[in-house]
Amino acid sequence: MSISAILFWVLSVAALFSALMVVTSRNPIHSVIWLIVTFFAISGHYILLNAQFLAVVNIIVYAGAIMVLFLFVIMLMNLNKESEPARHRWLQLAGGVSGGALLLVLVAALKDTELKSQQSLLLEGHTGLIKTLGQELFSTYVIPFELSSILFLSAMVGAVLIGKKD
Amino acid sequence: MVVLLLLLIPLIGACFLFLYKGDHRFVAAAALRLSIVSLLVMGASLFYWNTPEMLSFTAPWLTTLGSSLSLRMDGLGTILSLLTTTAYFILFWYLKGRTIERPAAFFAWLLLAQVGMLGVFLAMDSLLFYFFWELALIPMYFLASQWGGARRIPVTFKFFIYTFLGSVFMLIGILYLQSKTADHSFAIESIRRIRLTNEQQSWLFWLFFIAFAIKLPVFPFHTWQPDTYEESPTPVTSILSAVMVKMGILGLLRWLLPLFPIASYMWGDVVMSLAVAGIVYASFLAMQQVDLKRLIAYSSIAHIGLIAAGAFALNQMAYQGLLIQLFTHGINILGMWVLADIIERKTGTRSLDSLGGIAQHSPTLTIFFVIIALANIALPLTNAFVGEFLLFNGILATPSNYYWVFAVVGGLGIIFAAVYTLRMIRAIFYGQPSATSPAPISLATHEVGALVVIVGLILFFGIYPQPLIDMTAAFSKELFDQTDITSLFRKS
Amino acid sequence: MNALLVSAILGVLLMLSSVFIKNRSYIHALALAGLATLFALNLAELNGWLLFEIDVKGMLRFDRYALVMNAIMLASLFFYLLLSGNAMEKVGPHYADYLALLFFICAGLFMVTGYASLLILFLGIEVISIPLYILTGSDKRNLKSNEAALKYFLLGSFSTGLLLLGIAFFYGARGNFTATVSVDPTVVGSSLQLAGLLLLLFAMSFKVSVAPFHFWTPDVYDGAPTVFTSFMATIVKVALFAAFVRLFEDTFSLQFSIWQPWVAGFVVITLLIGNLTAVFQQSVKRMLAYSSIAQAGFMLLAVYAINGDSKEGLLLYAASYSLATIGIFAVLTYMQDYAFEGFNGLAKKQPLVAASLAIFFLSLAGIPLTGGFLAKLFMIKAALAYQLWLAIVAVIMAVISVFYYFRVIQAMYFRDNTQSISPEFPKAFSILLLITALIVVLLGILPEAILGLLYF
Amino acid sequence: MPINYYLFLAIALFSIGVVGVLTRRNAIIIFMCIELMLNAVNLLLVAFSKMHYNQAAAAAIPIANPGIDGQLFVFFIMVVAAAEVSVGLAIIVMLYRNIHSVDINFLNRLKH
Amino acid sequence: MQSSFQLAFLIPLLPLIGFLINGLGRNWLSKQWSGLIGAGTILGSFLISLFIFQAVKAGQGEVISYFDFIRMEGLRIPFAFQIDALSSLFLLIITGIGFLIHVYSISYMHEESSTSFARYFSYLNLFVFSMLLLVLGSNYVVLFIGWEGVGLCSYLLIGFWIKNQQYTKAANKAFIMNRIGDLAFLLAIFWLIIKTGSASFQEVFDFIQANQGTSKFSVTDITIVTLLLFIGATGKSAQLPLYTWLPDAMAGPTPVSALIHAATMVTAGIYMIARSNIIYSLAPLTLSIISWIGLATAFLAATIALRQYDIKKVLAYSTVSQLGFMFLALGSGAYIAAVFHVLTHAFFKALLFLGSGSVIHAMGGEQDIRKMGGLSGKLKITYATFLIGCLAIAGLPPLSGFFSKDAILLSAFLHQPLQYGIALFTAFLTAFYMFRLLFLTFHGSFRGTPEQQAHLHESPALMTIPLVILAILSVAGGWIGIPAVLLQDADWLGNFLAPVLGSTTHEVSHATEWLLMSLSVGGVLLTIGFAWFLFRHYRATESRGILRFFENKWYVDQLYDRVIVQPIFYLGRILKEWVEPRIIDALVNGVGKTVQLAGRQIRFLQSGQIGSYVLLMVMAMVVVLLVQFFIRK
Repeated sequence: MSISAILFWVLSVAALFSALMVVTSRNPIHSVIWLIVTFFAISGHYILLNAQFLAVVNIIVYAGAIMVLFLFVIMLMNLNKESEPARHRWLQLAGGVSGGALLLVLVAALKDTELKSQQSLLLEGHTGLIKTLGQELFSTYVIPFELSSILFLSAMVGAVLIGKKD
Repeated sequence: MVVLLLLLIPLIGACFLFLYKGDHRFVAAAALRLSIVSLLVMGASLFYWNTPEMLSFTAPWLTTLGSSLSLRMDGLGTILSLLTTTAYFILFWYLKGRTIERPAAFFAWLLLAQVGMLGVFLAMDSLLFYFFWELALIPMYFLASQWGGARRIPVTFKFFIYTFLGSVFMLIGILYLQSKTADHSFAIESIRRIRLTNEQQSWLFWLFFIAFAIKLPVFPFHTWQPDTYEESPTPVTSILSAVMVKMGILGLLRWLLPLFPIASYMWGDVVMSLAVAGIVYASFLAMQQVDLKRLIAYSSIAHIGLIAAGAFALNQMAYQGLLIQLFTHGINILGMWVLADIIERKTGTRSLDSLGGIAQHSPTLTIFFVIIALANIALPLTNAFVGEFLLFNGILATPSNYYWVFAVVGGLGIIFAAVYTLRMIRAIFYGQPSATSPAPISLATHEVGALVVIVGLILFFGIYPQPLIDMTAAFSKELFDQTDITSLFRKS
Repeated sequence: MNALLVSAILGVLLMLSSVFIKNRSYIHALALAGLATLFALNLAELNGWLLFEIDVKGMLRFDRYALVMNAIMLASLFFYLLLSGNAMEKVGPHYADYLALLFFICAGLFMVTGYASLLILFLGIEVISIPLYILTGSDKRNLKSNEAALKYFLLGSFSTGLLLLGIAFFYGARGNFTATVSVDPTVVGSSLQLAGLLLLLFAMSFKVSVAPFHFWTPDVYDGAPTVFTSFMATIVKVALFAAFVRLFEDTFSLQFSIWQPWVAGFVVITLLIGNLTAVFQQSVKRMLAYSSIAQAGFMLLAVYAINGDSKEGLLLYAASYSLATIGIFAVLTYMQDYAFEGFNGLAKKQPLVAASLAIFFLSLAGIPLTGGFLAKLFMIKAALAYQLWLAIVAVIMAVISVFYYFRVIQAMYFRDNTQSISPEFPKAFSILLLITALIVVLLGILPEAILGLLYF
Repeated sequence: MPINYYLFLAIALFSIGVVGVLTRRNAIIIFMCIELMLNAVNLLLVAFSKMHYNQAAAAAIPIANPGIDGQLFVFFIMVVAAAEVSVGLAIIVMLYRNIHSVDINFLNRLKH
Repeated sequence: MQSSFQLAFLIPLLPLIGFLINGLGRNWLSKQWSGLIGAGTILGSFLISLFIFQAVKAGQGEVISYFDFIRMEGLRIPFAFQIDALSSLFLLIITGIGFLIHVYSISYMHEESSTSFARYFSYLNLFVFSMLLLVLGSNYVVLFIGWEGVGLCSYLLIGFWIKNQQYTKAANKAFIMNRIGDLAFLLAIFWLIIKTGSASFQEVFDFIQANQGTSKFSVTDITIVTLLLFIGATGKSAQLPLYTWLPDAMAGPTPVSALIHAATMVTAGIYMIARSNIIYSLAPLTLSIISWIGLATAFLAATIALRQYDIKKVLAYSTVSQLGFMFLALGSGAYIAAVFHVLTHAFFKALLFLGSGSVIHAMGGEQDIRKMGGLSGKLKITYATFLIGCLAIAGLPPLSGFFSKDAILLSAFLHQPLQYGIALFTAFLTAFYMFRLLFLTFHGSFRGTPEQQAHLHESPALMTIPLVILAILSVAGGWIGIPAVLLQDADWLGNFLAPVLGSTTHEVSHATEWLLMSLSVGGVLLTIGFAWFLFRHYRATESRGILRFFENKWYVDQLYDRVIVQPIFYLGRILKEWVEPRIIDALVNGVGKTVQLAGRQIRFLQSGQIGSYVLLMVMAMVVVLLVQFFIRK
């Protein structure tokens, strides 16, 4: 087993475990923490997949900015205890079963799918480099890039509109 | 051109009246004048403007869909337009002195309904036909629901939704036919050119038939009708019953039979069974009614059953009788409703139990009633006789193995009609005057006038029906050629 | 392209306008003028005149259909602003912000009608959704509005997840995000693409409130401020339908036989649930929410039957359905409460408003000589090319819709007002409403006015 | 590693997110689960990006920067997610101000 | 065309004009004028009929066409009159007796108000018009028009006293029972039109004679048509099973009973079958059915008449019975005998009815013979004429009834001896109940109230003159058809009608004829004696056994009520209360209700909970994916 394979398995198990913990933790704070762990694990995968820039952005934006925001809101609302009453037993069961069924169906459906390349060759190519990405982003993807500014504008207006006390 | 004029006169009148909020006298007089103008135009189209160019009109409309504003007055259209204009004239004359709440709207809706009905009678484009079909329905719904009786809202809604349900099936049929035409057109000529398999004819037949069966109504699709007739204001009922019902028959004659002759033959037994069963069934119920309007309503179902059976007799005699009956039934039933309205308004009741003895002090009304009621049961020398005579004759000649069953069971209707009609006359007019009608019922001049016109038409066409036959002979011949089963089977 | 960029600029302008302009009617006028400009620019583009020559690098593609659809949406929006501008003021103090968000949404609408890459579709949907979450919750003190906003947000984000998973599968199969048909044999039959197709189908169904992904619709439409419900239920929905059609017409045309039965199934379920549930509602607003689901079922026939009829029908549907619904909601904003009884006897007090409303409801029910009828006619005709039974189900459901639409007509015309209060409508509003109604009728009589744009 | 593994991993993460949405009552947690779903998609996209790169490299298809689309898409997803989070949390906070709870079971004024 | 035939259109037209004048001017005309117009127009018709009769006697009949009633492809029904021996004879009967009854009515109805007096005469005129149309029509359709017209007038006249709901009920019954027959008649006409393409007598008969037995007109066709026509006739001519309306029809004014329910309308059935004799001659099965039905009716009605106490009811049942005799004749193929009996019966039955009217008039409206008795003293003319009538109907020579009844009995004898026996017995019964009536009414002692006794008086001249004229006719009317056995070449009627009805030559020895005649005359005389013995002095007796059965009219009315009327009524009730609202309408409403119910249930899917929404969505997704990937593959 190569080092990359070991890393893959470790990261995968970590991601899955921490994701499960996000879902099962009673305490919201714990959920946030576990989610951050998940993001780190995913970032690890990004690095394995040669997407260095994304790995970094993921940690900065997601694990850093976004999750801190979550944490902040939870703290603000004083939800840092195991306050959430459990859902109805059968509803939980139905939810779990449905989610599981979705997983099974998708996995079963795509199990034999014809992938264009079976193996992911690690640490090869320069796709994930910031330079390549930047060049592409500001040439081919300049239109979506500009359009996403509308998204931010509206999100900004919206957040102010909603958050403002009047 | 004249066909367009027939539609435009009431349309303009309706628009004018919708905008005009005036007093009753003016509105009623204006409506009456409009109806006279319509009648005159109709008369002119019979005698002076009867060239093919004058009697048809085509203009492009909805061209992307393959439709056009195509109107033509053939024999069927003529007799029905004549009925419509005559019935409106009689009704408006009768209503002249009547106080109605919001008269402008009332007459405007009625005129709008006239546009719709005339459109149905004249349209030669299936989509246009459907448009007018619904256009006639909406005003009737508003009329019945706004000016009707206590249970009007649920009852007329049932009427509306039932009829609407039927018509959407027809719409599917129309769309299907259009998709099969060579030039993707809704025009009747294009549709006629389609060669349909027997199976296609079969299900298209039912799509169309349900629409017409509900409109007519044919047993067992009739349950909206007595309630609606009862709850609608009687002038509206009279139009519903005298003119609007004819839309269904027109549908049978112009669209169903010629387009799907083989299916009409295949399903003829089923339909005729329903029709004659309806005659007996409705007659039984008519015998049991105590409400005058309900009684007339059920009697109308029985008459319609006969007409429907005649349509599926698939021979020229029946068609000819049916075409005459279109006019005569309209006039007679209109007379019945006018009389029912007079009785209800002047005595305050329409229950047979509380009426009685009117003949004692109001002989004129009695005479009108007896003549019109007897015309309604097709006594010889009244106008309905010839129609029913030919109809029954045609039913006995129907190309079905059960022709004699249909003729005999349908014929029972003749007997039952006498039973309930005489019962009605006896309950209302004979015996000692009841508490509700102690005083003589006086008729205003315009009321007598309207009734005299009706009676005049009854007797004239009862003694000399030939004009009606001549008017429709060509159409019945053409229809028979299109639906002649023996030649159809020989061809295929 | 013209309209897309300018609407974004207009959004910014309006966002800033509240700082400089204190009088709301000026802001309103500015918005209307902006809309008129957009409309003019869109028409100009229809005639081949572009404001900016931009290399879109295959991200956008404004074809004739998209531009006509945009024109219809802009016209609807114009009437919307005219009729409902007043009601927007009542929602909260941020009048200019609401308008700014509307224009941002507009940009999103143009993105989804003219996308050529799934990325733009995704961005467009988000540009539409995020401001809508906010507008839904804009009545901040109203718990229903809050609740609707959160529901909409959570469910909307969930569906975004589905959309993205679908796009990811799609990418896995194809290697790019171009929304065109791929004839590569390894792509056509791949189960990755199939899974992506289905997930996209679910996500788009969610956005246009097609059952069984419609659950957010009644609650959100009901809870949102009426004036914004009107916008969401009409223009937004129409644009998303255009996107839906474009996605399945272009990108997945080779898988037609796979997805068509599913769409048929969705049509049936949507029509059933929408119509049947609407029958039993006590509030006109909620009834309209369900009716919009039912109408979505009809519009979905355009996806089902991707053909000339269905596309023309969708245009007519867009115009007639939007105008009628906007008109009804505009009247609703004047009502005390949304119960059916509130409409009792309206015909006697406000004949113009009642007549207009009657026309709107008749159009929604698909009664001939209204735009709604022709729209339904096209849809049924389109469906009839494939399945008779689907057409029959559709028309039966149209009949059922009469059950609830006519309740309002019955209340207005056939019942008497038992309450002392009756809503007051400004004269200008009544006349404007009537004009809208006449346009709806005109659409039913001369649909060429709109369909002609497609061909000339 | 086989790309299939990444596929299954992403689906698994996605499903866990779905299960979270289904089983939790706290609106913030639900939102976090949705973020988890988005991240699963991101992972999948990156994996596919790698796959397409490999394929292009193996087949020597002359495309500039093969597989870069996927990574850029991830970038846009992050952008959108950030915007969504700002609005979403604003809505949750607004709700909390009004009902002092973020329990979605209490959101049942709108039904039937 | 015979010049006098050109006036033929006036024959029905005059009564029609009378009807219109009396009908429209009823509020303005005095009684004198009404009566004058009513009777005068009939007199005019009678005179023209005489002219025409003369012309027919001189030469052949003719068909005069006026206009086309129905003209379409494949069918032409002209409005045309056929003038020949049969119709001209009937014209005379109708207008002649009609005129007498009109005259009689002027006096009889004098107590009515002038409006209802005019109404009465307008109805009578309309009746005569219809009856004339019936016999003049040259095709079945015109015949049918008159046929229905007389039904209508009968309805109007039976219910003439509209205040009395019992009377109007009887009127309804008459009309409806007639309609039952009419339906069969109509079906027969349709059958003929479909098979032969025409409804004109001449064309139909020619066609059938040419094509009988072929596929164009098979034996079955003939049987069906003749049977249907006969059913039509049973309605109008009050035969089994449709006879019960006629006794009830006595609710009308007595002259009406005389005119309609004795002399004219009820003979329409006979006329029609006689007119169609060419078809009937080809249908032996139908003829035998007709003869048996006629005989059964004659016997049944005679037995009922034995125990009736209403003077008009007795006469009514006697009418039914005599009509039965006529049908027996028809069924035996003796059309001339039947028509002969129509003629003589018209005389003596009109006489009897008018006489009874005179009695009722004198008794102040009393019709129960148990309350009469001994009237012969006060009502001399009435008594004398009534006696002549009774003798005539009993069939004593040389009165008219003898000859016609003898002809019928003879034909029955030749046809089927068993029928002859029953017919002879029925003839004895006739004599018995008629003389019972006579004795109870005019003999014995008066049994009414003192006021009635004081009021007793002979009727005025306007009433008695018609009685006398009819009495003379009843005596002499039979002399136009004296059989050869009595007087050679005296059968003028037979010769006259032969072109239409065919000549009847009997292959029977004179000795047999003499035997038969003496048998019947002797039997009748014995019966009269027996009646004299029994009813000279009336004693009230309780009917027992079979007599009670007769008194209650064989319970036929009750039977019809139980078997037909009540079931129809209850079926109607069930349909109205049950089938219509609970089945048909419930099905229709059920659809609406189902929609509502479904709406009510489905809306609970919308639980308001985000969790359940997502759950449902995920489940839907799983299902779709599952089906797509693992089932549809």
